[in-house]
Amino acid sequence: MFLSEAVAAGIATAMREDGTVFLFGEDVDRSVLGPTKGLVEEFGQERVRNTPISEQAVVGAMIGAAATGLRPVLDLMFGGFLYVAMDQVVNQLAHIGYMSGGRVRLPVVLMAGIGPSGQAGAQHSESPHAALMQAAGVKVVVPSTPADAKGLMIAAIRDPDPVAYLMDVSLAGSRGPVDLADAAVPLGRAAVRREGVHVTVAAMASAVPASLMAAEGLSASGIEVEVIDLRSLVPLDLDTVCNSIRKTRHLVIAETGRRTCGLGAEVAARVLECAWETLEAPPVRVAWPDVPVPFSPSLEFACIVTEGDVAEAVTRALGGRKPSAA
Amino acid sequence: MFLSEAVAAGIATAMREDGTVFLFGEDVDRSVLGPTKGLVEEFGQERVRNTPISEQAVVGAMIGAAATGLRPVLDLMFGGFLYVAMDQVVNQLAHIGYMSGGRVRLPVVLMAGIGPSGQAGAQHSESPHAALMQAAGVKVVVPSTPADAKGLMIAAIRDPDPVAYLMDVSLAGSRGPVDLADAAVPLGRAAVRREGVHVTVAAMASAVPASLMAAEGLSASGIEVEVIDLRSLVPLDLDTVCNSIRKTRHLVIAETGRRTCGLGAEVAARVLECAWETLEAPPVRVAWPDVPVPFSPSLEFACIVTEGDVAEAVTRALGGRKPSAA
Amino acid sequence: MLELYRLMARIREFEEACRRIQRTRTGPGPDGSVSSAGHMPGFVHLYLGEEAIAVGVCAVLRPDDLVASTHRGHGHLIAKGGDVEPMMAELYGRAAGYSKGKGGSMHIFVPEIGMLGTNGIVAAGIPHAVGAALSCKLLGLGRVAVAFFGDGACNQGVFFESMNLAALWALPVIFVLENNLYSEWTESQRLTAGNSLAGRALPFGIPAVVVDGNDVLAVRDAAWEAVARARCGQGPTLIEARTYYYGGHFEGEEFFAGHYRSEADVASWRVRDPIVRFGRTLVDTGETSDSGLELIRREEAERVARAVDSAVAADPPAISELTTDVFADTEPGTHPTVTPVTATS
Amino acid sequence: MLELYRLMARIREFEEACRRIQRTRTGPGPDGSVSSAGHMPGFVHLYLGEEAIAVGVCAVLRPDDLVASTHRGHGHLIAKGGDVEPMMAELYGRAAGYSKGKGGSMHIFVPEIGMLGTNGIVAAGIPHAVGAALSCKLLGLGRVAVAFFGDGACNQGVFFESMNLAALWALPVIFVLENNLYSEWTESQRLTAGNSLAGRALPFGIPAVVVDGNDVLAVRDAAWEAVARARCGQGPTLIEARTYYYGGHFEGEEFFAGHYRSEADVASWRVRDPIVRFGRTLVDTGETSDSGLELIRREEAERVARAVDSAVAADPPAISELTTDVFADTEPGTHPTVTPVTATS
Ligand SMILES: Cc1ncc(C[n+]2csc(CCOP(=O)(O)OP(=O)(O)O)c2C)c(N)n1
Ligand SMILES: Cc1ncc(C[n+]2csc(CCOP(=O)(O)OP(=O)(O)O)c2C)c(N)n1
Ligand SMILES: [Mg+2]
Ligand SMILES: [Mg+2]
Repeated sequence: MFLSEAVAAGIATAMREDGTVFLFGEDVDRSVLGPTKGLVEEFGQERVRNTPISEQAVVGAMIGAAATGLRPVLDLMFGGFLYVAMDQVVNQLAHIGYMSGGRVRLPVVLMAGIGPSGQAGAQHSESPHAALMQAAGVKVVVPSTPADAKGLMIAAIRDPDPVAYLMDVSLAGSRGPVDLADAAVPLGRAAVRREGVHVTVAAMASAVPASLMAAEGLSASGIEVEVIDLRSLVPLDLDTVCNSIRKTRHLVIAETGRRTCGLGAEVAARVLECAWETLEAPPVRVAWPDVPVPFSPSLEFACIVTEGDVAEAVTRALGGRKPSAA
Repeated sequence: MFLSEAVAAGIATAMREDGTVFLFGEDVDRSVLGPTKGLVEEFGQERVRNTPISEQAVVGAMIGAAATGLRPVLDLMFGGFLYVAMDQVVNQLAHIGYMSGGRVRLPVVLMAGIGPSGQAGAQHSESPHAALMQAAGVKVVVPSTPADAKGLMIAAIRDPDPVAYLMDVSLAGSRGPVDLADAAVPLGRAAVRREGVHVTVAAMASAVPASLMAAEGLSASGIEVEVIDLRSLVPLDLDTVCNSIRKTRHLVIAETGRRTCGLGAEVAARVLECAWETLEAPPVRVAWPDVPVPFSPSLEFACIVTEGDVAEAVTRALGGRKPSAA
Repeated sequence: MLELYRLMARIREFEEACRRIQRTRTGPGPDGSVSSAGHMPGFVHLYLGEEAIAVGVCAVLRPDDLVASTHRGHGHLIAKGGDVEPMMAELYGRAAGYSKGKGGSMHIFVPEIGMLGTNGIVAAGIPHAVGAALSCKLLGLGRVAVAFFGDGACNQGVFFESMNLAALWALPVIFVLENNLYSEWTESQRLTAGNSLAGRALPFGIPAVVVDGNDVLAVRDAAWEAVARARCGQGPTLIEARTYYYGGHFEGEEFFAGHYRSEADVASWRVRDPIVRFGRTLVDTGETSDSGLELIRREEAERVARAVDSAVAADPPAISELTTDVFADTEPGTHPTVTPVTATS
Repeated sequence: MLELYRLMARIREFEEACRRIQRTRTGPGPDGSVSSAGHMPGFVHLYLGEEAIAVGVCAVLRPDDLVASTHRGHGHLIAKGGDVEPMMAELYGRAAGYSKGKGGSMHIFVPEIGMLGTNGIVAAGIPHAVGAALSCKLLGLGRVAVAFFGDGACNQGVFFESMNLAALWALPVIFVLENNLYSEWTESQRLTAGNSLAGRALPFGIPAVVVDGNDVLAVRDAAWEAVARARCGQGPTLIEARTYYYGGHFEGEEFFAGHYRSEADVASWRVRDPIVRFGRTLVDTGETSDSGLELIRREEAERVARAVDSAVAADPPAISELTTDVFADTEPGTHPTVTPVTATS
């Protein structure tokens, strides 16, 4: 199944099991990026509703709806459009749970496509995951496989709190097996995608397959990379990362977003707080440089996180040295 | 001079020297938080303009104005209100310089008050500095003294690029001497506020005076803390921090904002990248926990960064040990 | 009818109490501790003079109807059935407050009375009411939702987006515009183009009426029609209620704002005081007597005084509350993720 | 007059060229490299069928007047005096492009012709035009600004905020609403309350007119009046131009969108093609002959073909360009801050 289809399968599962789940968004019936395609045919225009181009009011409406019995899922299409509604996302959706002293819980899922999708230009290539991590009050998930895409969506919709569900647009057309049994993948757990002993690579989204490819390549030269798919950024499963470091003693973080104040900075800082003695070298961040994503294919390619970037970072993490047997 | 008056003095300097500088904002004539008070008397309602409560259109208008010959300064009042205009700030203001291949430069200053101002509640206590650091394309300054408040404002208005000028509301009423000679304080340079040999504390905004007080207290027990006022977050003066660490070999970062993906994470990650061998212990972050700022005075006090928090962090950075003579 | 008077009196007494307390304000101790009555923290936006709007509108609502409020929300809370004790406790930042002391005046949410929240961001609550109306419609609950907001909020884009959405989907929502002529310290006419705020609803096909916001019965009647339309599926209505706030934008503002309105203006509105006027009507129609009104006022003053006393005596939240309630299921920092690790070799 | 025809023809040829190239699309190599004509990267929103609007409006603008555009911006660029060579180079992501290849179709800014920018965020350019008009007014430049935007953009809050600001300050700005009936793949009437988009200007006191957007002279005349008002300080005007896009929302969308409009609809609009119509007028009034028109079409087709050839042959930006232009004075990563440090003891 394609990853984007798996997203839709997850939504369908949740809509079948719970009549209060409704889907909203611009062109959500035809689905520009694919993740809601086909749902209108099964659930009709009442439950799958196209919205006007009014991101602020629509996110705001999700809040009022969630406070009064709906479990709305809103597809914002591209992650950059989230900024249009940022007040409703941060000051309202994220904070109401806390500001109300726990009286109000808002089960809203905000979907957005992140990262470049083949030269769409800066505004259609943003990844607001770090801004969401900063907000406090929104869970953030980023699947990298079709199986997770479905399972995390089911968990996100069932969750009592706001969840930002970010789909790496460059993975929308990737394929993989999907659990037909409609099981949720619990939020807050990373997945070890490949075992290794020399370096841990903690990655998100399309940086996961890039890291796996890099690991394959490095394996030939005797470097065994452990690849962790973080997949849940809030809550962040630091235990899995730290367990891995206990073995590898080296860390690379690979992120599909800008470097400054990003996921990489946070993981590096947290790991140091709990595993300083363990690390033999400083954590290495692989991320976009601090630029809006450029349009030109060669610049876009230079900007994003590729297999080569991860391989180079692993080598840097090992200090250029071949690893000794760990 | 009060810090808020020094801000106004900096704006006045720039308005006197350059007739294309205009000031905008809600109630900017009377100034809710103080930093634009008195300017309408000197410059009149044409150059000091009250705006409607329309943050999106007003930030957008600053962009169009700056692209065509004005140097607008916009006071957004509280930092949390910036989220209302986040699309215009990130997708437009920050990115147009790059997206245009350098054809367009936007000399806009966005002012906002940050941090709690005495139980104003979460939405009036935000500090969006980390989100702005993430955006790529906005410089970010945060004065902690009246002298810097004036000098950085002059530099910000003269700068060819967008600058977010953040005033810690809890410092608005603090006093200090101010340079009467209208000199700019250049962007991108940190200031060593106190010399010390055992631990470096890199701080921003009201965490600077908190750190200085902590340093005084610790000095009595033989711990000499070097306190650096980062004051310019973009560009970030890492050299000054690293030079200090070369001496102290221990780092604490004190930030007036939420911990996750914040300034502290970034400084920690960058310092490790360039000074891994130098550090004897992991960097310690002092920041708000990942919560919206609570209202109740005792909780608000527990949330913010205080002298005690910094002192405790310094002790933690030193591993509980008394320092040996460095 | 007496109940309307009582609610207006309760709001008035509540707000006057806040005003008195704030004027004797001493501020919290250096560690944020507060004890005496003079320690109400933060700042408050009072509803003094606008009482007829909230009370008139809520008079025609059912308990399970929904309301989204603003930074000036005490009146909406009380009119919708809020209890002054947890309200006052919240204003004092106490654990017994509606938000456990975490929210404060601008962040109070009371699902059990249909209060979707007061709100510190101008206009941000408007779409919340629209969304609540959407649930009412989609779940077939027969409830309606009300968005209260000010004249200043009418320049926020989300207000227009919300009207479009509500009209498009024919949602059971009533937009109640409390036009008190000011946006903070600036006369709204200096900020607002066109000559009718109510008229901003018309391009969306939303009917709009203007009422005297200091006449509780006029407000109630307008709201009754709007609610009736909403309940039978005819969609939204906008009500512009013209009024004035005696207290200005926030209590204690004089020091910051200077003089931005004339005494004469304030006085001219005092003459039209909604409570005095309605009291006179009640007496004139034989509904009650002057002393009957007096009794109500005294009862409400005592109710508020008790709320102040109990708020002053109440405990602040435990410091451990700092990090709870961000999520339903977990506390930040207690996710199963922060076990310290040490080297194995 | 012939110049109007020529500009419409240039836009048509430019967009048809993009369409052809995208249809033979092969995509960049694995490292982002592109070489042949079939490699135009990204996706483009074509202005096919709407040419009369940009050309009619820009016909009455001076070179130093300002324009804010949209995601569907090629027409605005050409009509305002943009050169098809750096445009096409930008669409190919070449260093010679208007944005050095960093922007792409939706991010083109040409200060020297008054182009404030195409824009990938719906409605975001509208306040940029308002701000430009503000500078024109405050600096006393006698210039005017135009905001182009679509019917879908009329549901964005910032559109209303912008109208309020423009009317309040009587700014020299013209709001040009290109109503092509669709917001992406949804008919806008399914998303839009009320029965007139132009009517949304009225509550702000902004005069609004509706014109046939496929009649270049009607558009020009409406724009002439609006610009005259703006230039003499009478403030903003809104022009709703009714039109249709032949190509749909973006080129290559069929695979994703399926069938969302009827062939009959498209055909009915083709009959009103703005270029054919205006050509007929020019011939009927003796302004030129069929062969005169034909010549213009051929010249413009050749101009565009040359632009394609030179774009295909042009160099991509150097990889070192990745991190330049974020700020005027410095490159990220080259701030004087990243000297590695080593231990001193
Ligand atoms: C987005 C945002 N911008 C600015 C403010 C600051 N502010 C608080 S109340 C207010 C005026 C609101 O005026 P109005 O809507 O008429 O309500 P009123 O205070 O008159 O009841 C402003 C500008 C805010 N809270 N939120
Ligand atoms: C804020 C935002 N939301 C959504 C989109 C996706 N989007 C791109 S164009 C478009 C439709 C715009 O319709 P309209 O304004 O009528 O312009 P048209 O494409 O018809 O010319 C949408 C929804 C976007 N680019 N920006
Ligand atoms: Mg008002
Ligand atoms: Mg359209």
